[in-house]
Amino acid sequence: MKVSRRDLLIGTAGVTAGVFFTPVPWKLLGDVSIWTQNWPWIPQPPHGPVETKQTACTLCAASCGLRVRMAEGWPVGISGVSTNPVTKGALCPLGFAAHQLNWHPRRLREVRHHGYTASWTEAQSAFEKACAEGPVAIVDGRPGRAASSVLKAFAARHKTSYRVALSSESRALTPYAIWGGVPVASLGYDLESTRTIVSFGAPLLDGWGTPGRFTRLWSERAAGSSDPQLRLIQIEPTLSRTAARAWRWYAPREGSEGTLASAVALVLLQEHLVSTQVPIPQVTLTDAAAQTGLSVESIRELAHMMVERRPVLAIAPDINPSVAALNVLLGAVGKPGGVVLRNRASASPVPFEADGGAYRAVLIDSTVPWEFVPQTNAEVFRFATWDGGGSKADWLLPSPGFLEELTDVPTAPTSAADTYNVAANLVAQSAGTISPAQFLTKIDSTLPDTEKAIHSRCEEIFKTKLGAVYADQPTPVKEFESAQKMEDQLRKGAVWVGEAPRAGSFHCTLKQWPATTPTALASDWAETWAAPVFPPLAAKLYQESTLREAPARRQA
Amino acid sequence: MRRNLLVFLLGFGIALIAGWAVFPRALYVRHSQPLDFFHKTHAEKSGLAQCDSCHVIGSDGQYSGIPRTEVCAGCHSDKLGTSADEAVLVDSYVKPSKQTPWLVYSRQPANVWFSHAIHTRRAGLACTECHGHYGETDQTRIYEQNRISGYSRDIWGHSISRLRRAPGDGMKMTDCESCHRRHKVEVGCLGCHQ
Amino acid sequence: MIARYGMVIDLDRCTGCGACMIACAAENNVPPEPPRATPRTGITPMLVRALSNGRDGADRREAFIPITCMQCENETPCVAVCPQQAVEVDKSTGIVMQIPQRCLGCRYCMTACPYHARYFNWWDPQWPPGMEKSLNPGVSVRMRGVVEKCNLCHTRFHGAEEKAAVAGRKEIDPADYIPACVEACPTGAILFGNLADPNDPVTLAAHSPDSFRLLERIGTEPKIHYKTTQDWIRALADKNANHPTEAQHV
Amino acid sequence: MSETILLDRRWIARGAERSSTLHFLLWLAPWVFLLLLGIYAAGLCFYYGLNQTNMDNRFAFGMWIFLDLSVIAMGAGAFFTGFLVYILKQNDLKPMLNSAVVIGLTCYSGAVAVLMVDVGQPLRAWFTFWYPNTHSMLTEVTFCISCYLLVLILEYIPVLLRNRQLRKIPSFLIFEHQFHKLVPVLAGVGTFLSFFHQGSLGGLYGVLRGRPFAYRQGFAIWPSTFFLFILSALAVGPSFLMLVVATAEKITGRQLVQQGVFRKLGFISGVLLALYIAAKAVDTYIWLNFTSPALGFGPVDFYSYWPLSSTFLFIATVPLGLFPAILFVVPRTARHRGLLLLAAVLTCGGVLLNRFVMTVQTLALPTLPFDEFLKYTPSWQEVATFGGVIAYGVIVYSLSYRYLPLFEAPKGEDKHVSLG
Repeated sequence: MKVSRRDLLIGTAGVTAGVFFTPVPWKLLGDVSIWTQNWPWIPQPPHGPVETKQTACTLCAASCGLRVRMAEGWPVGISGVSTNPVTKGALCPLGFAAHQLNWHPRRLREVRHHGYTASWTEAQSAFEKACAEGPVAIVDGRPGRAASSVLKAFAARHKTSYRVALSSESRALTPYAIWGGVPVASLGYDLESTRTIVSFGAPLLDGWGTPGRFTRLWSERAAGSSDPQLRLIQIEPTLSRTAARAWRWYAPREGSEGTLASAVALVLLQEHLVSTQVPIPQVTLTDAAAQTGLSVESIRELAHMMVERRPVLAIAPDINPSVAALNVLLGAVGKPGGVVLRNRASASPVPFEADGGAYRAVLIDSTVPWEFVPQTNAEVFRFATWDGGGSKADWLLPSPGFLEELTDVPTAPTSAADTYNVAANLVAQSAGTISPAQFLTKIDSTLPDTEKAIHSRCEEIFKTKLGAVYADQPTPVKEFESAQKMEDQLRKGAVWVGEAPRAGSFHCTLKQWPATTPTALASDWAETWAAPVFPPLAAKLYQESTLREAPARRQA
Repeated sequence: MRRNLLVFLLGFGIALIAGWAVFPRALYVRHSQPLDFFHKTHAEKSGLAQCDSCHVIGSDGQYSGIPRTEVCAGCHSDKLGTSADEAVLVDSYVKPSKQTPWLVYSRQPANVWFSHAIHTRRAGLACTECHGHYGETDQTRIYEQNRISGYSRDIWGHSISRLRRAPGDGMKMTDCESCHRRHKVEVGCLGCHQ
Repeated sequence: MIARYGMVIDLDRCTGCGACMIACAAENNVPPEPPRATPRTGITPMLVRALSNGRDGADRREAFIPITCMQCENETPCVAVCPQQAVEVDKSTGIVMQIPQRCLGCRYCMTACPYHARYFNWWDPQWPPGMEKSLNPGVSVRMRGVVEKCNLCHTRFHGAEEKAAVAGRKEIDPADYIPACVEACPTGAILFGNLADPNDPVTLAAHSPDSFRLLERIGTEPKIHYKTTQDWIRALADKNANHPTEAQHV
Repeated sequence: MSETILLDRRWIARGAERSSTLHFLLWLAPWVFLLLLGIYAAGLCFYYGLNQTNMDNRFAFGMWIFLDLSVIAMGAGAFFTGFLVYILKQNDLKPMLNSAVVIGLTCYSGAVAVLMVDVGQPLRAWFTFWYPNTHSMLTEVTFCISCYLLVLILEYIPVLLRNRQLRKIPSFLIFEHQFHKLVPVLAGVGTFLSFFHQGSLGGLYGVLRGRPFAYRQGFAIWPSTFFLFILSALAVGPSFLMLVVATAEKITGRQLVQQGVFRKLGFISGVLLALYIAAKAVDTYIWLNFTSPALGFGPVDFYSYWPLSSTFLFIATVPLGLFPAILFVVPRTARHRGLLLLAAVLTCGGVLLNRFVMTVQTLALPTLPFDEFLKYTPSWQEVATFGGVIAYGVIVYSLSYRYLPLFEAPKGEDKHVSLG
């Protein structure tokens, strides 16, 4: 029988009708919808149980305690450690997305020489050549680490000089170090026992020092009260976050903070508001008023306010001798609630600027902030984990990423008490990365190794029998039966905190009142943050909330 | 007119056959596991009779799922027996301490949160209620994956019509819901979604 | 026990650092911004916004206000409008939840929300190569074309429940359930707890004279309260409550 | 060429005079281009997602929703004319019927198409039918619109079957003949459905208590906008129908319907428009003095922003409301064809403006005390899709006009059979 066109039509009609009595259309409809819920090009989070590890943050010198959640061997979440006596569970905002940093597009993964890919052997031979020709300087961003001792040892054995790049916070402390003849690395602020803090533009609530230390203090004793236990007086040209939250805000002209400090000192001396005797500042109130743009009355008012509730402490964001001198006048040096000398002695490091950069080569450690650009025509070997862009370095050497290397975190620059953390390598070191210490050890295998250095630090602390180790609950050092036991605790993320500094441990004497130097602009932690890049999330959120202008080079 | 009816029914029949017999086979792609594993053997020979001798629930309530290679290595640090799969396990997973890429029959999508702890400890359900008696078999099933949604066939269940299903066959949301209804446990969407 | 989870956010303690935003986004697998994103197309389940009294110079005052889903209790605007039940108020926790996998992306709920606390996924979520390894296993990644919002880190509630189940407890331990933003706040400005429990600190704080809620007159009974002793903030926030006709803009 | 002409001619109703094929193709060409452009833009949105538009989290609805609300209001002519003819037996309006159906069909199918582009997950849109939330106005809209679209398609079938070639198939002819008896029923069903979705489209915004500018009290579950939208749709439907037919007459250069039909439609439009304006006035008064102050918002919060200030309210009500209503109703002006059409244009403009205010201004206004007034400009993709829908309408209408006897009124049922 022959099939007509009509048959075909009717047959098709039959098929069409029949299909609706099969699972085909319905199942397809469902599965396609499920497909849209699990699009193959959308990344899936890792599976498997989550374990929590504790460690210390190494992204800057603040030594915050980190609680890291790990899945399938990768960090998948970060939060603070509430049992950490210094940070009390707080972190800087960037810390919460820090586990993304290792995959940042700007991550350095290969040696680069003048912008071109090079090999480690080339870099090594180049550096060896430089060492042979000498002189060479090694710049450390965070002195006092186990790794620093490796750098130091190399310097000692190869006639190269070991230098440090001081953070703005440490620089602010240098005047006291000079006047008191003590190492700047052992100085800190006893914020906990002071009752009035006068900040000359220091971003106290915005990443200054160890985040969490002051913010917690402020929220407990200052926030939201018209007559707080802790008075925060912010002196800053613009209404910064700290200024917006301060108890009082004074807005002098840009760079006139030093003058204001001297003027206030003058008032204190003239009106005998302080007992201490120091050389009279060479400034008149009218000049000061003219320079700062504040009225003479408000300068007086400020002076009176300072001595109303003592102890009082003045803090500058960067080196500012006048502010330091004001502290001396206020008796805020070497006393509780002032600038204090910590118990553990530390060597006083030589800043890089000390000898005008006449070097054949400079090796810059990965802890040195990206902003640090040596004014020298030496051959620069820069270790870094991320490429912050616009680097003048001849060699860019990729170093291990966040949580990728075993290192230790010594006391934070502004801390009042000595602390010690060990940061374990929670994730494997990325291929092709070498830390400065590893690099130098390749050249000289007789150098001490970081792990041993950490071990000896722990033994050292154990011998002093001072302070306590804070894990979930604190354990006094003397209660540990062995240094190893204590080290294991520290390696698991516990923090050692030493005794509070003794009062009167040091004092400063002023020969004459320092000349007022224009202060550097206050920098919030967006600047002090060590990595030259923001975690992509942070960059995104600050852009979308228009809360903070992330510097262009920090964009994800 | 009669001829028309016949032709129509012919087309209708073709559609039915294609839809019910051919379509289900075409929809799923079949994968075999990286190596054979026999629950029965492990239960009898090595006394791992209880499910939770390998599939454990941690003290914080987290469920281990299929044991990691470290667990297997507890016994299989060296080859036990001569089977080819034994060699595969030891040489390519235990020795280099890599995880075995098991295909999980009852894997739910990322937006589903299912707590073994709550269902076994608090509700006291038996594993077999959802997983059937696979744990007592001595064969390794083929893993069937839906070509479109990428789900394991166990989610929809093996009968394409979802009628007359064996217990534990099918792990769709409707199955969870009906069980919850049976046990009068009311949870909102967020109870099981994340 | 039926819980009613809520917050009291102390605006006097908020320094606008943004830790809550970042912790929230990291916890909830929010993707980094695509190149063409604008401040109005991003995903910010927790968003800190700046307030000011509109003056200049020494009289200028600034403050910061974290905006998240207000977890409206009464006539929850987004729930009623969703055509396919992708939004629901969770009976046992009072959390207003959103299931992106059910959502068809009509965005009606976004127009309904007076707090602008709902966000649409305008882009496919993409991370720099390898970064997907850092995603939180507890939260599924949302696909392009759906709406999402804060669900009070409900994953952490799951964790707490699981713990309770293993410990043989019926109720969760409050210490086990703390949303990421609360945990992250360096000044402890965010108080989180169960508003149904009269002795919970959050309940007490919510009833203090200093505390208020946004757009209270609309009558959605938000479970997110704010707290301040500064009059200008209060005046600004209560603008609609007090002088309905006097418009003042920041 | 000559072949195609013959082919083309064979499809045109016998005796009906139509422009040459070439002319027709030239007329279609630009519209086809516009349609293709629109399809391309929509394709971009499907492939890359809605980041192709300029909508954002704060302007979650944009130009497309405005388009949907507008075209559906314009399409109201379809059900309303059907209602007038079949239910109220206004047989002199019959010649308008087919056009009304075609317009309705294009408007509704266009709206649905755009909605599919507008949602982020079109492949999951059917969830609304599977897991409907009965409290949502949008559910009501979705159900009614899709059902009514079905009705319109059914109503279109008999018109389609009157094509010269299709008539040749006897079974079709019989089918059409039988089907015709069904049409009044369809008209009734259509009217019912339309009433609901026209209303719920208004309710869509009226229920938003989070948007005091749009929020209205009402009766039972329906806010006042529900009824206002029905009324305004009823008013604008005939006007738009009138405009389309008038345009067709202008282009084809022949009179398609008697002047009387226009006047009648105009009169209906005018009366309803007047009613609408009155209702709107009362509503606005209640809203400004009671509803919105209760939510803590006053006129200043709504009308202190240029350009969307109170002038819009005025324009929409007086020059685009009362004025055309008068033109329609007063016999002296209504007799004048030009004024009649002018009134129709104004009416459409007024309703368009009202829909614009409801959709766009609502979202532009701040709600939080520290919000700003927002601005939004559609991206070219949005505009192109918009244009595509319009082009689609023109094309469908042109084709229908050319190949189907839209205006050649059927002279008694028997005619059909004999024609075969």
